[in-house]
Amino acid sequence: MEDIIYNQLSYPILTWSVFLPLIGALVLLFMRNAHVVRWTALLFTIATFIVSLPLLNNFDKSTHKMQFVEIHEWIPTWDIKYFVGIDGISILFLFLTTLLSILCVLVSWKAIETKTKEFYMAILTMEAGMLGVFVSLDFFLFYIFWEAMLIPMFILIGVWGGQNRVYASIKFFLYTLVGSVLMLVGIIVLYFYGGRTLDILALSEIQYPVKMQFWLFLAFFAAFAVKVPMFPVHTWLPDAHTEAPTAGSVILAGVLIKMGAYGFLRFSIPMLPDATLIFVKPILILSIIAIVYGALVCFAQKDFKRLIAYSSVSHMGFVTLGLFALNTQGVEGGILQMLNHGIITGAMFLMIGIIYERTHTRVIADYGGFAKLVPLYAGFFIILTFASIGLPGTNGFIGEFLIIFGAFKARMIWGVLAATGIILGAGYMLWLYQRIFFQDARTDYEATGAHPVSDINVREVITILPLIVFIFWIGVHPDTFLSYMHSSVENLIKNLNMTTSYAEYENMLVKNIMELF
Amino acid sequence: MLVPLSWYIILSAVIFSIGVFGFLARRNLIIMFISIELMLNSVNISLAAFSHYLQVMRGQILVFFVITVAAAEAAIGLAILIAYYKNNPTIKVDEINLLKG
Amino acid sequence: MKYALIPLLPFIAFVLNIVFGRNYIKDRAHWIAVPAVFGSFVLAVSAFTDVLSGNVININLYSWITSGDFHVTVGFLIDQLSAIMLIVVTSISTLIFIYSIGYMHGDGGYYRFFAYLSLFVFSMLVLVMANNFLLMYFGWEAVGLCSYFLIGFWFHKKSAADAGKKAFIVNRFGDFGFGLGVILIFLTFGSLDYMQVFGQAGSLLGQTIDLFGYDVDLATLICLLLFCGAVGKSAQIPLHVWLPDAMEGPTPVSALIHAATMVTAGVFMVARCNPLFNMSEIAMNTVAIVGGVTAIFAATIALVQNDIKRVIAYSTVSQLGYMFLALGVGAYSAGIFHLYTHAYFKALLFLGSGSVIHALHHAKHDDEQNMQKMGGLRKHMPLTYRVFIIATLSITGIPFLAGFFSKDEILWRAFLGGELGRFLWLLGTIAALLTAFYSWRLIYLTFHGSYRGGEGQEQHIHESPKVITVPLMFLAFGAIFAGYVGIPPLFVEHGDKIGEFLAPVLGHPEGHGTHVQEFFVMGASIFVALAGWIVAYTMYLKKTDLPQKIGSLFKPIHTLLFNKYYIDELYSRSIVQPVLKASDKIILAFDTYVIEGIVNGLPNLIGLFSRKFRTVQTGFLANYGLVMAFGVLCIIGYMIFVR
Amino acid sequence: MTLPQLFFAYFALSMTVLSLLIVTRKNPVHSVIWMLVLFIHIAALYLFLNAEFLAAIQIIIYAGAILVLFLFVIMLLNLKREETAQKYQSQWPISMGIALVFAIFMTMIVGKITVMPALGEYSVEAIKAEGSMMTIGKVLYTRYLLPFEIASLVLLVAIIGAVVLAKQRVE
Repeated sequence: MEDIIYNQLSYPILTWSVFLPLIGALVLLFMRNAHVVRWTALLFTIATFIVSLPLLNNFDKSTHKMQFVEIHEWIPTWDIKYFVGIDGISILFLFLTTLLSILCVLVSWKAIETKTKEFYMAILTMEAGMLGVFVSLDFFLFYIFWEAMLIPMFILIGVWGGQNRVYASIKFFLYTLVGSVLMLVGIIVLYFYGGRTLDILALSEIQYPVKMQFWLFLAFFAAFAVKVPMFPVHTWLPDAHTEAPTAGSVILAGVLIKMGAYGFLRFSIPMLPDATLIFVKPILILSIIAIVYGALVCFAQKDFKRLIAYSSVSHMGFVTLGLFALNTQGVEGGILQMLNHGIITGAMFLMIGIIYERTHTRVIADYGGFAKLVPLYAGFFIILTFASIGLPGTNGFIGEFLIIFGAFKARMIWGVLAATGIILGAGYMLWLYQRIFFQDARTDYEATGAHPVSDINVREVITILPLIVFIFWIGVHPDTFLSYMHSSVENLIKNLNMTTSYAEYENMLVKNIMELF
Repeated sequence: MLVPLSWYIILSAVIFSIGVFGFLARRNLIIMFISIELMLNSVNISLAAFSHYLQVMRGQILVFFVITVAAAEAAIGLAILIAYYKNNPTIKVDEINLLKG
Repeated sequence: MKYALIPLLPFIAFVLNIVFGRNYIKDRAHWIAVPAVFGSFVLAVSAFTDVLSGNVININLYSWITSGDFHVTVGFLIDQLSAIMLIVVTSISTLIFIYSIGYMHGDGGYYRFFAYLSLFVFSMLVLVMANNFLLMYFGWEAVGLCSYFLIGFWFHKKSAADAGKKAFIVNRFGDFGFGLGVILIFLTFGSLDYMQVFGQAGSLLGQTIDLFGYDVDLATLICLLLFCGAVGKSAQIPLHVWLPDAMEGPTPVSALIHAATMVTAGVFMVARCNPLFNMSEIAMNTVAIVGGVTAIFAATIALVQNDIKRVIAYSTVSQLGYMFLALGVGAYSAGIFHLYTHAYFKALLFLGSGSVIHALHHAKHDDEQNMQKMGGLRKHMPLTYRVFIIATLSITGIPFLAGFFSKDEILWRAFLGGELGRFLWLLGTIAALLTAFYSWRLIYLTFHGSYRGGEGQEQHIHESPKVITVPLMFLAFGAIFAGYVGIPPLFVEHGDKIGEFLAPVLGHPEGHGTHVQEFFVMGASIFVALAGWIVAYTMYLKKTDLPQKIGSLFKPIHTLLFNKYYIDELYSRSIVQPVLKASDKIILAFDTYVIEGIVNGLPNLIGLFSRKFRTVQTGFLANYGLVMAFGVLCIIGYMIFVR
Repeated sequence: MTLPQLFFAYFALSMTVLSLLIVTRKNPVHSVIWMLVLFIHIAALYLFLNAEFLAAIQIIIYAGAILVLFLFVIMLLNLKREETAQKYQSQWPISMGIALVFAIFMTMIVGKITVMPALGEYSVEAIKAEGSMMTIGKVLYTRYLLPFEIASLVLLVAIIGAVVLAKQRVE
C-alpha cells in the first residue's frame, strides 16, 4: 500500500466534496417554497464545485500514485475500509460532474414546476453518487455508490419524464442492474482470491491466473459495456434520453455514460491485464461497429433527442476504441474524449431543453428556419455542432485525433475504419443543423407567432457559456488537461507489459472459447 | 417381544393409506378433516411402537406434539369451514375453487 | 513575433463582428474587417521583403498537444513559398473585402458576412503559415468550415444550405485521407514539424509498409493519402462535385474562396510536401494524370453551361487541373506561378460576373445568372466589359499577359517530362483550346449581340458603383503584369525570377529541351488560343444559329456535358441514397426489431410460460392433494428402488 | 399363536375395518361415532405399548375434545341437503390407486429395515419403576422444553385464529 499519498489539505477534501451534495439534499428536505429550494440547490452545487477546486492546483502531476487519500476502518470483519483517493484519470471527471450539476440546476429553473423539491434532491444525491464512484478505492464503497447512482436517475426519468417514461426508466434500471449484478459476482471472486480484501489497489497488484481473468473480465465487461452503451446493449440509451427531463439527460449523457469507460480504466485493464489483451480485438470490433452503426442510425432519426443519443453511442464507440488501443495516445485520447463528450453532449442536451421549453416538440420535422427566429441560439448551436463533428480548434478534434492516432498506431485497419466515423458524423450533424435552422421557417411559428419563440435569455446563456469556454479552451490549449493524465496513463500502460503481439493474444481468445464448449 | 415392531408399522401404514384415500376421494369437507385426523393417529401409533421397542421416550413426546398440532389444525380448519359456509352454503370440495389461479 | 499578427488581425475582426455585430456594428462591419485584412497585407509585404533578403522565419508560439511521444506545437514558418502565398491571399482578400462593401450593401446579414470572411482569411493564413502538418490540418478544416458558412450564407434558400453541407462533407472525404496521411507521417518520422520531416524525407526510399496484408511502398502511401486531401480541397476529379454547387454563395465568396485562395490550398500543400512527393514516382504520376484529366474534363463541361458563374467555376477546376499537372511533372515552381497568376485573373472574372449579376439584380431580372437571358451589356457596362476582356485574354494565354507566361511554363515543363509528360502536354493544349472557346463564348453571350432579357429591364442596367469597379481595376492590373515575374529565359536571361525565388523550397525542375522545342510549344499554345477565339467568334457573333444546329447534331453529347456527366446523380445514387436507405430500412429495423425484440421479447416469453403454468392451479383441494400424494409416492419409490 | 399376537391381530383387523367404515359412511355423524370407537381401540393399543399416559391423553383429548368439536360443527351446519349428493369425488379411483400403492410401498420398506439403532436406556422396567407419567414429565421438561413452548404457541395461534374467524360471523 505504499503508492498512496495521504491528504495534506486542511480539510478532508474528497469526503467533503462527495457528501456535501448529500447534506444539501437533506437540507432541502425541510423546505417548502419552490423558489427557496431552487436557490439552495444552486448554492450547494456551487459550494461542491468550490470545495473541490483546491484539488486542481495542489495535484501533483508527476506521480501516478493516488492522492488526497483518506482511509478509515469501516467494517473490520471483512476488511472493508472507507478508502477514498484520486489520480490523474479520475480528477477531471470530478469537475465535469460538479460543473454539469450546477448547469442542470440552472437549466431546470423553469422547466420543472411539479415536485421541484424532490427533483433537486434527486439531482443532489445523483451528484453525490457519481462523485463517490470516481473517488472510491474500495470495491464495497464503489459498488454502493455505483448502485446509489441508479435510483435517483430512475426517479428522474420515471417521475419527470416524457410520455412512456415508465418503460424507459424500467429498461434503463434493469439493463444496468443486470450488468452490475454480474460485476458483484466478479468482486466477490476477487475478494476471496485476492486474500480477503476489497481494497482496489491491493487487488490490482496480484497476478491472477489467465483462465480466471478471462471470466472476471467477462463479468466486469457485462457491467461496464452496458453503461458505456457498447454496440449490442445500447438500446436503453435512446429511450432513457428521449424520456428523461433536460437535467436528467444532461447528467445521463454527461457523466453516467463515463462510468462504464472509467470502470474499464480503473478495474478491467489494471487488474486483468492478460484478459484485456485477449479481449482487445472483439472490443475494438464492437467499438468500430458502434461508431459506424451509431452514425448510420442517426440519419434515420425523426426525434431530435434520440438523434443526439445515438450520436453519443457513436462518440462512446470512439472512446472504447481509444481505451483499448492500449497505447498512451489512444488511452489519453479516450479519457479526453470522455471529458469532451460530457461537455459537448451535455451542452447539446441543455440546448435541446431550452428550445423544448419554447416549442414543446422534439420532432425535427416541426422545426425549420430557426436561424432567423433565434439567431443567438443558432450561433451557440453551430459551435456545438462543429465541436461534435470534431472540427480542429474545438475539443472534439483533439480527442478524436488522438484516438484515431492511437488506433492507427496499434493496427492500421482500426484507425482507418474509425476515421470513417468522422465523415458520417459530419453528415448527420450538418443535416440536422440544416433541417432545424436553415430551411424556410414553418408558418405557424413565424407568421401567427402562436408560439412566441423568444431567443435565448440571460439565464440560459449563463448555463451554456462555461461549456463553450471549455470547448475552445481544450481545443486551443489541451495540455492543461492532458498534463494531468500523463503519469497515470504511463503507469497503466507500463504494467500491462504487452509482451507478445496482438495475433498471439487473439488465438488465446479462440483457445479459451474452444475450451468453453 | 412376541409382536414384532414391523406389524405395528404395517398397521399404521394401512390406516394411513385409508386416511389418504379418505382425504383424496371424499367430497364432504368434514370427512376430509376426519381422514386427516385418522392419518395423524396412524402416525401416533407407529411413534408409540417405535418408542416402546427402542426403549427411548422420544416417540411418546412426539405423539404429544402431534396431538397438539392435530387439535390446532382441526380447530382452524373447522373455523374456516364455518366462515366459508356463511356466504356459500356448500361444503362440497369440488365447488369451492375460490383460489383458482 | 510581429508576423504572428498576420493571422491574428482578421481573427480579432471576426470576434468583434460576430460578438457585437447584431446590435451594435450592423452595417459598419467593413470598418473593422477591411483595415484588419489590409493590416495583414502590409505585414505580409514586409514579411515578403524579409524573406527576399534571405532570412526564413520559423517560430514556435506554444506547445499544442503533448501525449506520450506525440508532440505538436503551434508555430509559424514563413519561407519563400508561404511568403508568396501570403501576398496572394492578403492582396486578393483586401480587394474582395472592398468589393463586397458595394456588393453586399443592404443585405440583412452584412456583419455576419464580413465576420465569416475575416474568419476565412484567418484560417487560410494559418494554413499557409503553419510550420507543422497538424496546424495545417487545423487551417485546412477551418477553411472548410468558413466555406460552409459562406456558401450557405443565404441559408433561407434550401439550395444554398444544401450546397454548403455538400461542400463540407465532400471536403471531409478529402480530409479523411489527409488526416490518415498526417498520422502515417508522424509514425514514420516521429514528428510532424516540416523541417524534421522534409529533412529525413530521403530515408523514405524503398521503405514498405504492410497495408491489409500486402506490402505497399511507404512513400507512395503517404503521398497518395496527402493528395487525397488535396483532391478534396481543390476539387479535382473524384471530389469536384461541390465546387459548381458552391456558386450558391455570394459572388465575392466565389471569387475569394473558390477561385483564389481556398481551392489552391491543395496545390500549396502538394508543393509544400515536394520532398515527399519526389520520393515516389507513382504518386507524382497520379498527381499529373489527375490534374491533366481534370483540366480537360472540366473544360468540356464548361462548354455548354448557361449559368455564368458555373462556367467560371468549371474553368477554375480546369485551371487547378493545370496546376496539379505542373506539380505532377515536377515543375513545382511553375505550378505555384500559375496559382499566383490564376488567382488574379480568376478573381477578376468572378468579380466581373458579380458586377454583371449585381447590375441585373437591380433590374429586377429574375434569372440574373443565366447567360442566355443576357446580351448586349457592352453598351451599359463599358468598364466591366473592358476588364472582362483583359481577364479573358489573360486566361486564354494570349502572349504578354499573365496567363500566357504561367500556362506556357506548365505546358513546356509537361512537354519535357518524358512520354507521359508528352501525352499530358497534348491534353493540356486541347484543354487550352476549350478554355479559349468557352471564355470567349461567355464574353459574346453576355456582352455582345442584342439583349435577350425581359423587355422593360434593359434601361435599368447601368455600370456598378465605384466601390465595385475600383477593385476590378486593381485586379486587371494584376492580371496583366503578374506574369512579368516569371518570363521564360528564352526572352529575358534571368526572367524566371519567381522560379529562382522559390528554388530553395521547391528545387529546380529537371529536364531542359532545345530552344526549338520551346518555340514549338509556345507557338502551339498561341495557335490554340487564337483558334478557340475564332471558333467562338464565328459561332456566337456571326452565325448565331450555329450553336443550336451543332447542339442538336450532337444531341446526346450535349445533354451528357450539360448534366455534368451525371456525376452528381451517380454519387447520390451510389453513396448518399444507400446510406440513407440503409440507415432507414436495415439499421433502424435492426435496432428496433432485433435488439428491442430480444430485450422486450424475453419478458413476453416468460409471461407466456407463466400463463401456461397458471392453469395448473385449479383451485380444487383434491387436485392439490393428489399432486402432493403423487409427489410423496415418487420420492418413496425412488428411495426404495433406486437407492 | 400366542395370546398377545392374538390380541394384536384382533386390534389390527378391527382398526382397519373401523377406518374403512369412517371413510366410507355417507352420514358424517356415523363417521364420527366410528371414529370414537377407533380411538378407544388405539388407546388400548397404547396400553400394549406400555404408554398408559398416552392412552389416557388419547381418550381425553382426541375422543373427548376433537371429536366433540367435529360433532359440534356437524350439528351446526345442517347437512341435510348434502346427504343426497354423490359421496365420492369424480376421480376417486385414482386416489384409491394411490392409497394402495402407498400401503404396498410402506410394507416393502418395513421389509428393508435391517439395522436397528442402539436401544435407549428407558427399558420397560425403568418406566414401570417410576411410572410412565413421571418419566414423560421428566423428559418433556428437560430435553424437550423448547418444542413444548413452541407447541403452546401453536395452540395459542390456533385459538386466536378460531376466534377471529368465528367473530367475523357475528356482524
